[in-house]
Amino acid sequence: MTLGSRFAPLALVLGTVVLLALLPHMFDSRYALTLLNQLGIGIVFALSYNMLLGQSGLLSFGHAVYFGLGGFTALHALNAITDGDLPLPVPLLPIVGGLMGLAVGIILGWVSTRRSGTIFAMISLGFAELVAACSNIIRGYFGGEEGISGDRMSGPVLFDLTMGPQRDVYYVIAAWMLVSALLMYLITQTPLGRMANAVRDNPQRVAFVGYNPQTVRFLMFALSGFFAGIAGSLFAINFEIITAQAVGIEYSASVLMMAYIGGTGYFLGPVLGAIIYTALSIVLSAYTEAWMFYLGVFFIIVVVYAPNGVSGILAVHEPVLRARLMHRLLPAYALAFVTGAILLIGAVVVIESSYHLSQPGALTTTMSLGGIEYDADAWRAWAFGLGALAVGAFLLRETIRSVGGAWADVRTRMGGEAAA
Amino acid sequence: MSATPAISLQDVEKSFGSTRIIQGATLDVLDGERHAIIGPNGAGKSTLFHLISGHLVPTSGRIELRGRDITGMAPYRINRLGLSRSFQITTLFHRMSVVENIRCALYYPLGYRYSFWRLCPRLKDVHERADEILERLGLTGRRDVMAGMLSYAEQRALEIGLTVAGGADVILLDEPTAGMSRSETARAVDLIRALTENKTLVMVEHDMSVVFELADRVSVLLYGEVIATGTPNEIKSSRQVQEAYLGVEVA
Amino acid sequence: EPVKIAYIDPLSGGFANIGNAGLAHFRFMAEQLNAENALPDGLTYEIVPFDNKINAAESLTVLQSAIDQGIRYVVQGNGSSVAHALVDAINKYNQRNPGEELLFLNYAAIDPALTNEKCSFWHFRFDAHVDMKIAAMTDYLVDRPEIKKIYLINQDYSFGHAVAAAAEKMIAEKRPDIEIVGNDLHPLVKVKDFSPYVAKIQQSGADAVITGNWGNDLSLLVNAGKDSGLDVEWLTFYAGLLGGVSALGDAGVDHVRQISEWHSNVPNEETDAIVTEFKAQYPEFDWAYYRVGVLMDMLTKAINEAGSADPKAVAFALEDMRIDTPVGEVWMRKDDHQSQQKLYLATLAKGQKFDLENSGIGFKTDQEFALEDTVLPTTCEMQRPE
Amino acid sequence: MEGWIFFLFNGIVYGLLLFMMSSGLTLIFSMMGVLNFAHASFYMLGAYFAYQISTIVGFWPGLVVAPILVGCIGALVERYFLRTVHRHGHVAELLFTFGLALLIEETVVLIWGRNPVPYSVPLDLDFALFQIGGTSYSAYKIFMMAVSIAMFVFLYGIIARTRTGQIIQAALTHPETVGTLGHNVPRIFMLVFGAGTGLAGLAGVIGGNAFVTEPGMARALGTIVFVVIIVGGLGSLTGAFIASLLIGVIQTTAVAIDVSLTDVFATVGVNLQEVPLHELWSKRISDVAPILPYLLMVLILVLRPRGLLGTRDS
Amino acid sequence: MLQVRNLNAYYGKSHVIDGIDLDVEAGQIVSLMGRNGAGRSTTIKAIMGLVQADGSIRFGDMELLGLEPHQIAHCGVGYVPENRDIFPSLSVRNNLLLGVKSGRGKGRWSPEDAYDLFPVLRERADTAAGFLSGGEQQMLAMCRTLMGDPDLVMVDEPTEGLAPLMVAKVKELLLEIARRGASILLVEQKLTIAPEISERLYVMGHGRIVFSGTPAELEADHALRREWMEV
Ligand SMILES: Nc1ncnc2c1ncn2[C@@H]1O[C@H](COP(=O)(O)OP(=O)(O)OP(=O)(O)O)[C@@H](O)[C@H]1O
Ligand SMILES: Nc1ncnc2c1ncn2[C@@H]1O[C@H](COP(=O)(O)OP(=O)(O)OP(=O)(O)O)[C@@H](O)[C@H]1O
Ligand SMILES: CC(C)C[C@H](N)C(=O)O
Ligand SMILES: [Mg+2]
Ligand SMILES: [Mg+2]
Repeated sequence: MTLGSRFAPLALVLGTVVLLALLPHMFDSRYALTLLNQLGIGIVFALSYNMLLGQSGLLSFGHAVYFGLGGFTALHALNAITDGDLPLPVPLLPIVGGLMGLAVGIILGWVSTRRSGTIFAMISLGFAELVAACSNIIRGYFGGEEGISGDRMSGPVLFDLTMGPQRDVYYVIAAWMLVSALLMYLITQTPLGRMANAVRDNPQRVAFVGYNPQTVRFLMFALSGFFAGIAGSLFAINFEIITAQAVGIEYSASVLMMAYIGGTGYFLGPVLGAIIYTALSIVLSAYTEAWMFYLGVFFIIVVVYAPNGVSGILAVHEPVLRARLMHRLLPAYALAFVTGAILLIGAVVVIESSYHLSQPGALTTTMSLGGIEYDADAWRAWAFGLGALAVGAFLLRETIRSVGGAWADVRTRMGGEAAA
Repeated sequence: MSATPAISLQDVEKSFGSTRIIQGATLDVLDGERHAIIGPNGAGKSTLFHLISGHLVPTSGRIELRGRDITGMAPYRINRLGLSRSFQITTLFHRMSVVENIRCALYYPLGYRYSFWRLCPRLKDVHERADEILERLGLTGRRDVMAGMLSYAEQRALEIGLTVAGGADVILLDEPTAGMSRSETARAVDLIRALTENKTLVMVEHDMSVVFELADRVSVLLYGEVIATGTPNEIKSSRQVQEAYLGVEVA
Repeated sequence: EPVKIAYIDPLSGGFANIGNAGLAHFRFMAEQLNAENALPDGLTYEIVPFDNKINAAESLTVLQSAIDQGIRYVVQGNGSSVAHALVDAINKYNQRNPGEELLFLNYAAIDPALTNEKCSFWHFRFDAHVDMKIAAMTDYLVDRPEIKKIYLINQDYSFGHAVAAAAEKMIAEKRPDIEIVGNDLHPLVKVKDFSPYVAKIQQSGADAVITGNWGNDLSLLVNAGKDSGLDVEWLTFYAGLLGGVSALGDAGVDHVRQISEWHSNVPNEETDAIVTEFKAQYPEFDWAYYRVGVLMDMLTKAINEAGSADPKAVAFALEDMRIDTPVGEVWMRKDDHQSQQKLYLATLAKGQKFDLENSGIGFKTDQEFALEDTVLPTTCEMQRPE
Repeated sequence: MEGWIFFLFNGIVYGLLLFMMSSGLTLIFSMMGVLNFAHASFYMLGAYFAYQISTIVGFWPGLVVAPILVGCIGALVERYFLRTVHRHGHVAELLFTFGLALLIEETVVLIWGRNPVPYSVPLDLDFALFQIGGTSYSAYKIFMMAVSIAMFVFLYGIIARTRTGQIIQAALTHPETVGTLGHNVPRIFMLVFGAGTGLAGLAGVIGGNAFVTEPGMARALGTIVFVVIIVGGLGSLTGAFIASLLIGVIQTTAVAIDVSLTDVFATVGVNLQEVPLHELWSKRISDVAPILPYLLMVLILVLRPRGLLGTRDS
Repeated sequence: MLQVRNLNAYYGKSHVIDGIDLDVEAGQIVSLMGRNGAGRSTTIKAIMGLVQADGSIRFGDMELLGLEPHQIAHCGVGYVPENRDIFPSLSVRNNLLLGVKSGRGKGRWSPEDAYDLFPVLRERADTAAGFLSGGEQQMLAMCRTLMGDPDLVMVDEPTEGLAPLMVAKVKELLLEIARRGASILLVEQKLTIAPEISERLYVMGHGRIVFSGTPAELEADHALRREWMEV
């Protein structure tokens, strides 16, 4: 091992630490901090989910159960701190939530990891629905529709973090995110992590290299519950409230979408996915009512055309970059980008206009888009939107073909080099 | 050779529903020998392997590994007692590299078990063993290729590699040369011979040249019964075997 | 310089229609007041909608972005659960950020706790709470001796619980002869088929059903009742809420009553004008939240009195404010920030002056309750800033 | 006694409705192995189409046309998307239908807005047919039950009695080989998906006016249809039918039982007020009725993963 | 009957079959031999429409190139794949029945014929085919294709993994198929039965035809066999 490669990971970690420390200074609006905090939570949650889907081949529809229960436990602990019953600094709460996630992971995992494949997926769905339904019944723990809330400015103060300002919360989340991500990465590098991959690929064979596939699945499941619990606790600290929705199917679905959009095949894929998903759902929903529509379209495009997620798309470019052939792709990409933008503009005009018209509460048919005011009911807007849509779609088809051509070219060049 | 047989089957029976596939098979595989099982298609050879390796549970009878009762034990526990098998249809970890495939077979035997606190890149012994095995398999050049991308013969070789890597001293191979060409078969025979030095080997094989080249003893399975066991030459000359299996002409 | 008001309610998902209806009310009022130059110093109102997907936690997320945009006023109504979360968060925020306080004006979340044990200086409620409404409803029952058996069915959350508890208590006080033949709580918006519940009601022989259900939970329930030939009187809170009447259809006529602070067929020319004008501007909706008008008027008055739009000063100005509205006086009680006002019990009927959702069906007053008769004591121990 | 018959009957009514809503899902799942998360969305589309048609030409034409339209949309979805996604495996397929559900809901909002539309039961069927125990049953409800049973018979015909079912089952594992035997697999897949979504549409036409037609109706139908096919057994139509009835009866009966475990134990002198989770034990059965289907599903999956009558493990 | 001209076939971008010509006359048994990876399987897959190809494939008076596999099957071409591909979850009987093409009358083969030839299939008729042993699966795969009554049967490695006695039975079956009037294109590597039953042989190497002639001519050409067939 050369010195460089030995210290590369360390440098990466240090770089991340510095970046994380600087971020709140670069973006210091309250809104940016809110967003960053949620990104951090999403990243831990998505990474923990990928321990199941990407690494162990377990498709779970109920991952929010561990997230949510971790969060509830953290909040109850927080209230105990407030009441003076628990002498724990608030920044350490995720340990409590993580342990709860672990415990529930152990109990439910013990039952569900005896199966894999579709049956496992269905059991996870069943547990998710069950826990969600129970949240209505065990009100003492879940607090009913109101949920449980608490005050994070209590208990012993750690490192000057009073936990009042958003920024304190940001540092806590960033630290936990870094530690959890690191730990989860290291787990992939352990014998258990490797065997989880093996179980994903071929459980039958695993039994003949000495492992009980159920045990491997079970351990991964429990550990992933632990990290989901940490994510849930961070959520609890950030919002100081948690409701039954946090154990519900929609949170489970969103973590699935995060992981899948980012790509389950690479460790950092879910990180990317969490960023994209959180940004789309928070930023977009602030600007447009149609955000779910866009999210749905985006998700479908990824599933249909990029089954390895965004990180999969990036990864196919790695060899191209290394072969210094990227410049051969860029012109075609630029073209596709331009035509794609035309298509997008057309689509946005059409979608926003029809939303505007179909929504009750719209005062007039006048609306503004990107600072331009226009009448959503006039033929001109529609002609423009549909026109751009059609032209964009047509051109995009052509440019995609040229992207294909550029790729073919790059491939033959790379093939030539590999042979040489 | 020691007195206790490596594997001993006593009156093993296996039925699927009402059909009895294995009907009272009794067989001793001696320690350190290379033992081939032949028999017509559907005689139950693969089923017998499944029974020994724990993949299936016998309906009745007793199976021993070095004198220890392993009837009905889970596959991974049997494996930990030192028995390893290959599959008639290749079963690798397709999405992992060749070397990682081999390493997977090493973690448990080298004592790392379900560890999630030790980092693989630091496990020197695993790395050395894996590289050594790749060398012997002739796959060093394909070390970092994904297993799913290997050619058929290479996959078969890796299949054998996965089977022996863990250091089990009883090896079961199910048709190791199926689908290989003559020259590949010859290479595979050499490989198997080298890899199973000082070990007990049981294999199912249709290719008689392989059987007669490799095996110390041969058993013939017919309708789920072991009808004969003997040296290759004894088997070759047995009338019963000829009729039942080899047909008129002997390969 | 606009006075921005964050409207935090569901604008997507299953409750979007109700959220949008409320939004339309606020926008309508803001425009009217801006046109009248009702605010001092050239100030104007701007309503900024935020979608909380009716989730308490989500509400806090959007509250954050509202704060980021410099918004200091929050209005919300759909769901007492959300209201609890907002009160909590705003209390904490105001404590941590003195000088940047937020004010929460609640137009529909009517869990009594919000102006009793959970009361807050930063929260004002402009709708009568559950106990007040049930008190009126039970007063009405005193004059209906033929009702002997009552069934309670409610949504399983704080508001539904409050309805059930208040009904049980007050019926026992005012009509001890009435037997409560059932008390069901069902999960919020999850039940698709109410016929089992209806069957239970039927088996119990109830004469009337008291329910706080709203949205689909109400229309599905009443419809299932109609399908099974259930012949009872429905005493409700929200039959007039958007989507209700058209889903109820004729099933509701003469069978469904509602207790509320106002309805469109309360005779008054001034409000008739608003109803007509509103309908002209928002054909999809009907002017139903009288209290939104009251809220905006009181806020305007308070800003004028305080001489600035600073929430703290405005809050002090709101305390103990009395204001004359077309149908009578509304008083914001200082002790608990609970508005005190008239209430109406009304029945769905055909051939009224104003109908709802273009269905030809509208409300007809059964009984009117004067302000003095609706006042209830409070347990609030208000903590005021200096 | 009469009470029980009454609840049993109500349970069967509810069960048949459940089956009606889940039958298309069963068809697609048992034949193609695709768990169609967008099933409820096709159900919603059926209701909206029927509403739109009924405003022009009345209910009865819509009963025929709307399901066909929905089926065509389903077939197109299969042809142009699902088929591509199929290559990436089951997870991708599942996720695709999941995204599709999002998209359909938003599209419905885009066209019809967020408020319920006034889609109501046809007058020809809007009368009480008979009474049991004081409750009357409308002709429309009986019509729904009849349709549900007809669906069962129809599906039983296709799945169990025709070669189509087997071709598809074979094509699940070896599509190419089935093709080389002379069967046009893609077309069959398209037809089956179309038929399944068409059935969902039909359920929507019939259920949309019995309940409420609004953009949230798909989400409200939710996962209960999955519970039905899982409890019934993956790939078993009869299983799904029995499971629907079972769930219907359990849920309806549970609503009628106002007893809690605490009450039960109290009668034998054991006090559960103080034990852990006392909240749980003191809930009346009627309050926990909504979770019973899920409890049943988890129990079934754990004890008998193939479901009641399932033939396949996954 | 089958005329292949200048056939090229591709897996994605890799060019696997490089302009081959090949003929099978009616009623003939023709074999395609060669080393591992020579491209034999790909050739018959291309004829069956399973891989991307160009050139010309005429069958009778039909051009097969560009048709879908199921259309090609309806033209009378049968295919038994290398890895057998029986349908594991269906019973043996249903596997056979799926071979029957819709809209065709009774052909030369019925399930009864299959059961008579291989009695074990009758015994296992109601077992799920996935439980059959390797050899049994091979028999089933061949019989299944015959149910469709093809005029040309293309068989990929039918003797692979079979016990000697079984090999003899397969040989019998192939001869019987020819006797009933269908032609056969047999792919084999190890020269187990091909030289004995074929009228003509092709040898492939690196995606090209390197030899074509009678078994006797092949027998005589030692150099060729050493270079292209590793005997
Ligand atoms: N699960 C099962 N259910 C029913 N029958 C089975 C099952 N598994 C195997 N069989 C039957 O048992 C018999 C023996 O099968 P096995 O695979 O052991 O044969 P084999 O000797 O390995 O043959 P081959 O050489 O062809 O691989 C076959 O007839 C097969 O059909
Ligand atoms: N799916 C595939 N994708 C890419 N290349 C393939 C694929 N299948 C086969 N090939 C390649 O095509 C070439 C010809 O393969 P083919 O299967 O036709 O050979 P074959 O003569 O039948 O040999 P055998 O069956 O003994 O392996 C080989 O080099 C092989 O690696
Ligand atoms: C808008 C209303 C239906 C809200 C309800 N009154 C509640 O307090 O939850
Ligand atoms: Mg075998
Ligand atoms: Mg081949």
